[in-house]
Amino acid sequence: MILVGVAVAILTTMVLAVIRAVSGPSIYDRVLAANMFGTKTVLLLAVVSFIFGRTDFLDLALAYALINLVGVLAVLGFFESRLKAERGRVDE
Amino acid sequence: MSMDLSLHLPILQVIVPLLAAPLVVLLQPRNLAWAATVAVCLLAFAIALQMASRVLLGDILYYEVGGWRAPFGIALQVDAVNALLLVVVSGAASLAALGCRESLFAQIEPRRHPLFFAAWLLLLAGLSGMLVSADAFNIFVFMEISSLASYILIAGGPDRRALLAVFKYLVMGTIGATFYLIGVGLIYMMTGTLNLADMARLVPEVADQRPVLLAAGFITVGLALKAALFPMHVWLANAYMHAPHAVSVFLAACGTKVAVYVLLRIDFSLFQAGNLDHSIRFALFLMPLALLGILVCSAVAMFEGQLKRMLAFSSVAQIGYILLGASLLSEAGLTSSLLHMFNHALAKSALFLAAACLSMRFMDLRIDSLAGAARQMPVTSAVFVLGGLSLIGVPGTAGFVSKWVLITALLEQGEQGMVMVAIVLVSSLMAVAYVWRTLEVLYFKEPAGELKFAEAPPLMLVIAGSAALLNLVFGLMPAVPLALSQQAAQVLIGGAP
Amino acid sequence: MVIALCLLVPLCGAPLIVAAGQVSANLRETVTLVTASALAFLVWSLLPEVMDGGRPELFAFSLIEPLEIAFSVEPLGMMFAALASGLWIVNSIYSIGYMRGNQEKNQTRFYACFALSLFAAIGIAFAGNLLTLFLFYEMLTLSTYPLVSHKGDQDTVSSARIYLGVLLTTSIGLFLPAIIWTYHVAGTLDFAMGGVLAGHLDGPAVGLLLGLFVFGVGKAAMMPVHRWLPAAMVAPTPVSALLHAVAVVKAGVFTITKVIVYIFGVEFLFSVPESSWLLYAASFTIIVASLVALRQTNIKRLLAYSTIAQLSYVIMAAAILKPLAEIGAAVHMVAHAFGKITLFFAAGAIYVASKKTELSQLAGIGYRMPWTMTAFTIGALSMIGVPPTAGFVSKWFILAGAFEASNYVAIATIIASTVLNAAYFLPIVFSVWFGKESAELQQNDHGEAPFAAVLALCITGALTILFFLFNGPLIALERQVAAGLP
Amino acid sequence: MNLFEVLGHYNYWVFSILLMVGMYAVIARGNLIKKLVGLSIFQSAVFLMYISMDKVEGGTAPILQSGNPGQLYSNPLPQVLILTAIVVGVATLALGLAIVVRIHERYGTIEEQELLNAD
Amino acid sequence: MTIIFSLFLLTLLVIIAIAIVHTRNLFVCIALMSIFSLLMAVNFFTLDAADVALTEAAVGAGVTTVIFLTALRLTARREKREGTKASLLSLCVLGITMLLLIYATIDNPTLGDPNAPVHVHVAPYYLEQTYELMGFPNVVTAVLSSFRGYDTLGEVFVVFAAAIGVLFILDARKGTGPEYRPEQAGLKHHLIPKAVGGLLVPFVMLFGLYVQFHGEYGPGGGFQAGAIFATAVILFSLLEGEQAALRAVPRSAQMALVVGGASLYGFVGVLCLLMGGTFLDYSVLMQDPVIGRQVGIVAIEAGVGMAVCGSLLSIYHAFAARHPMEGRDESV
Repeated sequence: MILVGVAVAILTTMVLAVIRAVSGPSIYDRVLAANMFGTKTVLLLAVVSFIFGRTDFLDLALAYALINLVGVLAVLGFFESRLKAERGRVDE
Repeated sequence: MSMDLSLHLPILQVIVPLLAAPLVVLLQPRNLAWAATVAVCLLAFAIALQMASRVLLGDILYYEVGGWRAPFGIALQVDAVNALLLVVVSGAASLAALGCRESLFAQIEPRRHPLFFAAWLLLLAGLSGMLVSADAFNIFVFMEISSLASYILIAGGPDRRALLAVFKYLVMGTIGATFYLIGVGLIYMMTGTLNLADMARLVPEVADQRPVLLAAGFITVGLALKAALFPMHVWLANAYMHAPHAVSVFLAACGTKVAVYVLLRIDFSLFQAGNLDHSIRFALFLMPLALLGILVCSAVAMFEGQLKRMLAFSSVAQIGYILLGASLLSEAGLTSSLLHMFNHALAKSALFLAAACLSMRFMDLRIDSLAGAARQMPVTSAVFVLGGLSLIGVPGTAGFVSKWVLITALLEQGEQGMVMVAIVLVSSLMAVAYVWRTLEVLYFKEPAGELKFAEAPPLMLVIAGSAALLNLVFGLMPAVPLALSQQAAQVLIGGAP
Repeated sequence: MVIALCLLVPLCGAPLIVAAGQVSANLRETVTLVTASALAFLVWSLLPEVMDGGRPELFAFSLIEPLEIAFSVEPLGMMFAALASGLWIVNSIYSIGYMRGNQEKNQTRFYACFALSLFAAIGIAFAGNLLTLFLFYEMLTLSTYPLVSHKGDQDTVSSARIYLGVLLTTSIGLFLPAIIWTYHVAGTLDFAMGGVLAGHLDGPAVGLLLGLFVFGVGKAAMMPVHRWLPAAMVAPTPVSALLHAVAVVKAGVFTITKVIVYIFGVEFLFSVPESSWLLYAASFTIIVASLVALRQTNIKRLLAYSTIAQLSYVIMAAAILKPLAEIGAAVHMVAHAFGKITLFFAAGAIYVASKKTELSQLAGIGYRMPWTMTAFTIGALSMIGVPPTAGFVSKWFILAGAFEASNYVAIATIIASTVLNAAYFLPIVFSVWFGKESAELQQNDHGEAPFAAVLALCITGALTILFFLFNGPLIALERQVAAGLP
Repeated sequence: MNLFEVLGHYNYWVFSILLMVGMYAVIARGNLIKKLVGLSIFQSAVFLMYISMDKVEGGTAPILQSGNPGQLYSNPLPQVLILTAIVVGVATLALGLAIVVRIHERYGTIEEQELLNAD
Repeated sequence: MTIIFSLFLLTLLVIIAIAIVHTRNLFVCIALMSIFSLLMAVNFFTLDAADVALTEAAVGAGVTTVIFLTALRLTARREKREGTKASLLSLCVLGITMLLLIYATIDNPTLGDPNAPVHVHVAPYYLEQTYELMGFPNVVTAVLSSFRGYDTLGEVFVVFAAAIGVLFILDARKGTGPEYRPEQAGLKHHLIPKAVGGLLVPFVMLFGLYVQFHGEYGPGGGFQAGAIFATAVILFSLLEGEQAALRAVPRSAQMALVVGGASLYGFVGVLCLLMGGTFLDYSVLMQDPVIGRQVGIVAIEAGVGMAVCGSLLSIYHAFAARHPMEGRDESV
């Protein structure tokens, strides 16, 4: 039962993250929300595996965590190159 | 190690080109990739001929991949309905690869050859895979292989507009394939199986349920999109126009027909057998669109200034003929439909091969700029004449035979049929107009400058010439394709998948 | 066997002419003449057998059961083939003179297409069924297009387009549906004595089908599908001769006669009153075309309208549906061919020699070109139907047929049109011989056309007269068609 | 029809909605990347439909557990199909993006209207 | 239970989807897409589709996002305003279609109904026979690689086609244009990413191997492993820059992976055929059919993994190593 409670809590925070991601206003808000959403997903996955009694699926959560990291890094890399490109344009 | 390869023909038809594709990627020197591709295409052609000859004798080739019996595994089946099209597909691949050698070398940088030819083989494998498969989902997988491969091939076109054309094609093609996937999913939901024969057995029990009706709708619309049925043809004209010439030859001969095949096979075996109303709905959906397509696209072709676009619009009109025959739901109608797939492939490949030959000497394939080309390229022009005659349906050419069968089938329909015969004749007249317009420019218009005799390279000429002659051969001796089409029509009407 | 050769000779002649044309003009023309002679020899060698009632057949191959490409020689076709192949020789001789005299370009294409159109004409003549006939009919249209548009300038091309457009549209839009309809009701397309439609069709449908055939065969130039014929006047004169006398329009009326005799069957048509409109339509065309001809000022246009009228003679004769009239229809094809080819040759000769094209310029020309104008006069008389010319023979038969049928419309038409013919030909003949050359024309000093041209027109002029005297074999041949009619 | 039966179709409703949302982006949006995104959503909707049918109430993922002989398992087949379909979707997307990149390079824009005006 | 989760997650899904279509900032659009994918994956997970969830997460949320971002770098960031008339019309049409669809799905079997046709016809055979025939418990892997191994072969070739297609279209095989060489590519000058990320790369790879070889027993298999492995290399390239990544896994090696993987799969199939079975009938590979199947499945899963990894990498590099000014038309 406690697991269900936890699940509901996580779901609630997910909703909050989605609200932030959708409403913005700045891009950084959204990126942060996306990242946070990824984290919540990992948690939710773990909880759900316990609820369903399939703890052998916990490694899935691991995969999600890893992928989330790569996603964030890719976003950062994108900004980095954007920034450079814009700076480069100013220099010219 | 004693084994009988003839037992494995259906799978070989698919995996020979499929598995050759990655190997071709490794072949760097420029002629090698091409030569390997041609060899593989010819091998596939030989396999298709072998199977067609066995089907003609009444065999049905059945194959269970992985040794799992249907419906648990994936089954392949070659019968009269697909045997002829397999010959068309592999034949078109060989013809186009052989007959457009110089054109390909001129349009695709040698560095990109291995990738290009790998995609070529994938297209052949994908289309063959769709044809031999007796599993609804497996058809989707191979549909995607063929679609991706054709996107790649078309994107190889030199003009930047090729990119726009291919993007449009990609979007519409994906929507079409996804619709098909939805339809298959809905049927699977109601029957629990993916094997076509098994589905055909189970669908009648649930035929009146809404998901099945919905599935019929999704599958028909999805495949009609893939088949470029009017008015879902908007992707086709520019795609054929801007594709490399060799690709136009290949796709025009068989690209959309495979989708038509899937449509007919699924519709006749799954829906019409189980639901009486369905056949009426099917006919009511297809017939007006087919007729409109015939008229509108022929008319557009009459006023089209670009040679290849004109031919592309004519292709859409021809798809109309094919589906008009099918929408009659009679044996004669289906015979004409299947036969026309074969005959139109002959005519269009000859015409596009001629266009490829013309492109070797004329930078610009606008019809107006080809003035007097017949003096410079008499053989090419003769090929164009023969292909054009076949497209019009002049007696003695292949195009006539299928049109005649179609008209006979239409006349069986009584008064309504008479009107459709009139439409077919009017559109033939339009075909005369657009073919003639080109011929007149080729033969009788004074060229801007002095033109010397300068034909296309010999290999291209020989292949284009033989494609044109095939139109005559099958116009005068249509017995074999006709027999296969009749068998196929019986199979389809019989409802057996 | 001979049939196959008859088809192969002109078909192979075309590429040979092209090949020879690469070498020299003389060789090319030799090849043309040899081909023409060989063809004529082969065709005429069939004549005895057909005269004896034989029907040589050639089965080429079957397209779709029961459609086949097959050939069969019967009297009408025999006559048409003999006429076309014989006149080809004369026409070739004439062409050599005309084309060289005019220094035309693209002569090789001209001769090659000529051979092809003869191939098509022979195919039409020997066709054993409607499908084969249709195939060669279309081939004839296509192979004559390059000839009509020979000059290649803007006017010519647009006129040639009218030619092609009318012929193709009518054949595909009307003729082909008629064939399909026939096949649908009769189940066969073979030509058979007595027709194939009897018992399968009745009432207005017969009239409608007949209409599809008559107007579908645009080459027969029934009004209102005659527009192509005046338009085709832009062609060089040998081509006009081909169109008017040798092959094209003859193919049209031949097809209609053949359809009436072998598809509908004369007896069957006779029993269906709805089909009688054809006679009236033909009469209408005869009268109107003659009236239009009366107003023409250009020689070739006048001849074109005269042809339209004469063609409808054939159709009207066939539509009288009496044995004598059927013979008259066949004979008129030949008679008109001789007369009209002479007239065209003469018109062409005048053009080559003096570049004159208008009637008004012809005054007094008879003394400059006596041979040409003599032949012209013979041709004109034949058109009117004055003995001793070929035209008289055929008109006689038609008139006899009309009396036999007590068909007063036909009789009146023949009489009226004869008067009209006389009204537009006699003034020309008169002014040619007795008119006075205007002053400005006198400076244009010229004599006869090149020898080859004059030779050709003399031959045809002589033939026009000879036919009056020696028409027995032809009539005997055509009696076979009429045999057994009521 | 009780509440659970109605809610039991919720997945299919969402499937319909997503399908049309994706389609809307493809049809009505002029930006080519946006179109591809729409296509992606469109395909995801189908994945959802397939996966929704594999569920068995009380079942678990079809990885057999040796300890529980009576355990119900969900249907593995739609999962296999969707595994394939996901990969197909990504492949199409990658190809589409490559084309969009080339279009941007050769036209300087990826807005449909501007592209149409360009040629 | 499942329904509750579904209600929650699917509603979020719809909201996100609408937001994705609504936003004009393409970058935001991609960020939301990754949320969309994650949500989808969780949904799949709650619907008992663990393997699909893993794939969706790895491929959908991971690799797709990265590829989208690299493509975005080469194109535009914002969507421009477009005409509203057409969109309004299509909105109406699509709305009506949607209602029709919803109406039509009323006959669908209820979610989780064990008596639905899908659960009683073919599926039970797989569930009952897999252990006996294959000797391992993951039915999804069994169906994927053996019962419907032919589909999977096709799928590998779809990925192959995508790889050669991207290379062909971007023509990146030999690096024709100016190679993208910004001086400070990568994030290695930022301390935290470098420390954390660098540490993670080997672990991600290890995890990929685990997913590859544990696929018969738990969720995973060639696809997921290939995607995760590719993710690891992409991570490396994000940290150390394109050049370093291309040095580590050169283009030729990527191509070799693609070609090798696809060929390996085909080779196994043909081998079965040559040894007397039908195509892809692994049971003939060994004396014992069960062992034979296991060997065959391990081999083809390896092929799948190689091909997917190689393809995703070559696609990624084709985009990422491209200079934004490369291949421009002079006219533009």
